[in-house]
Amino acid sequence: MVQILFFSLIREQLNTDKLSLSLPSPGITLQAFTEHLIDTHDAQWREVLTSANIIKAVNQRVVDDDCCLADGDEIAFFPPVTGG
Amino acid sequence: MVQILFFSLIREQLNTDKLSLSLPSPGITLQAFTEHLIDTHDAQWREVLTSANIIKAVNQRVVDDDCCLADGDEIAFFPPVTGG
Amino acid sequence: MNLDNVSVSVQLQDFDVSAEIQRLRNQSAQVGAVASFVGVVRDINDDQTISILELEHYPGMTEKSIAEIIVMAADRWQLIGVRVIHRVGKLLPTDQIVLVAVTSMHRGEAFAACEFIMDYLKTRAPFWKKEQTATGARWVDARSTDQTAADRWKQSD
Amino acid sequence: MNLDNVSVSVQLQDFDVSAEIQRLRNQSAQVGAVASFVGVVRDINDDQTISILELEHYPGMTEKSIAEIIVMAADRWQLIGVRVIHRVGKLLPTDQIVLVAVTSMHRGEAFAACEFIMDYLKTRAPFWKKEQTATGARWVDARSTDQTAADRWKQSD
Repeated sequence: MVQILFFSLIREQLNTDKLSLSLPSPGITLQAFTEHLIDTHDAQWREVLTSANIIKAVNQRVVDDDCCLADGDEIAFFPPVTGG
Repeated sequence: MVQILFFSLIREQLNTDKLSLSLPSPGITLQAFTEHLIDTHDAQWREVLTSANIIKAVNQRVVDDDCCLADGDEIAFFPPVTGG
Repeated sequence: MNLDNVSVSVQLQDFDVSAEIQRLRNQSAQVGAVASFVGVVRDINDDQTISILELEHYPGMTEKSIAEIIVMAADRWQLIGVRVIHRVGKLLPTDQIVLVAVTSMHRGEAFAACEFIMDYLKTRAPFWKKEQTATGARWVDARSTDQTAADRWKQSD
Repeated sequence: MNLDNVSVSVQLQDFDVSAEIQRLRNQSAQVGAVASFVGVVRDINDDQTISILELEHYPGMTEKSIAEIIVMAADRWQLIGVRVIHRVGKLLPTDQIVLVAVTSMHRGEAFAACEFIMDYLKTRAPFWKKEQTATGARWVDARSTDQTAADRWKQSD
């Protein structure tokens, strides 16, 4: 199982704050996993999860799309940060 | 009359914190006035008042030696500042 | 820098800058300089009056990312202590949002590290601001000027 | 900058940074950034243990020179308020010496102006430090690094 978290505008647009899923295949890339999420949800998910400035983190570290996932990972999707 | 103030190390070396004097001549330069002070005091004053890094202020503003003095001026001698 | 002298909090409640600076000063009698920054909620942003500012964050990643930024700062400058507090939840105009306080022997290091930590926190720590205005709620857009400020610190090596 | 929002004090007693920042924040709900600096007495300076630090100043000229430095800063950056407090008299290690706090809408201005005011205060405001050490009293020497820090701000125009 992996845990998937959504924050801020992304959370509101998807009306989802977290999901728990089994990885469709071990070692799948973040890009392929994002496609899997899109394919298993409605059209809004494609629009939101492919937006140009979306940030993705794995285990609380910002990563690129070619990052490989493992069971137990925490995956997060969020817009550019605006704290401080 | 002008008032002359000495601060910090200069004050200690001259053992004087302030003096009131008549200007020897109106419009005298600060350089000539400093010479006047030296000439009317003991040898220690020459050493202290001609030291390379001494700072001079007239009416609470740092000035050059060619500054012309007027009656009522406040003249100060002090070493480089070390506050903050 | 002794890691015992680093502290990061993400909290709902307000903070007392004097008390935080006092604690930093007590860490070492070699502290000669305390540079600090407080971010404050403004009443008008992008021409709209703000009634409430709500701060969301990513628990765990926020603390971790700020700790990493502090380690980067300690690699670049000789620091004695660092304290970062970031508030979350609902805030009002004039409320304090964030504190970054840095101590060092001499002021140059403290100033540079304090600004560095703020610039990186702005672009890397996962916080998001939502403003309540007369015309509704809106998520604050990231500013390119914040990215520019952080990019200034990139070392050409 | 509204000159009502500028305040300079030279005083014997200690200061409360939180209270000073609170007052600056209350000047305008447009304050988004508060940059501040606190200088602190260190227990060891130039390899000697300091028991007491005594601060002498030139009454009248100190306030005037700091006010002029603040005007220069306000000419260069868009500021909302400035508060400077400098203590005089006898201080002990870990005591606060000086506070410079600057407010602005955005943080870049506040940081730059705060550091500028400190750098100029260090080289222009007539204060002198005398240290009591185990081997007697000594006047602190001016540091060339302070002049270098102030010179950084010279504009090439």
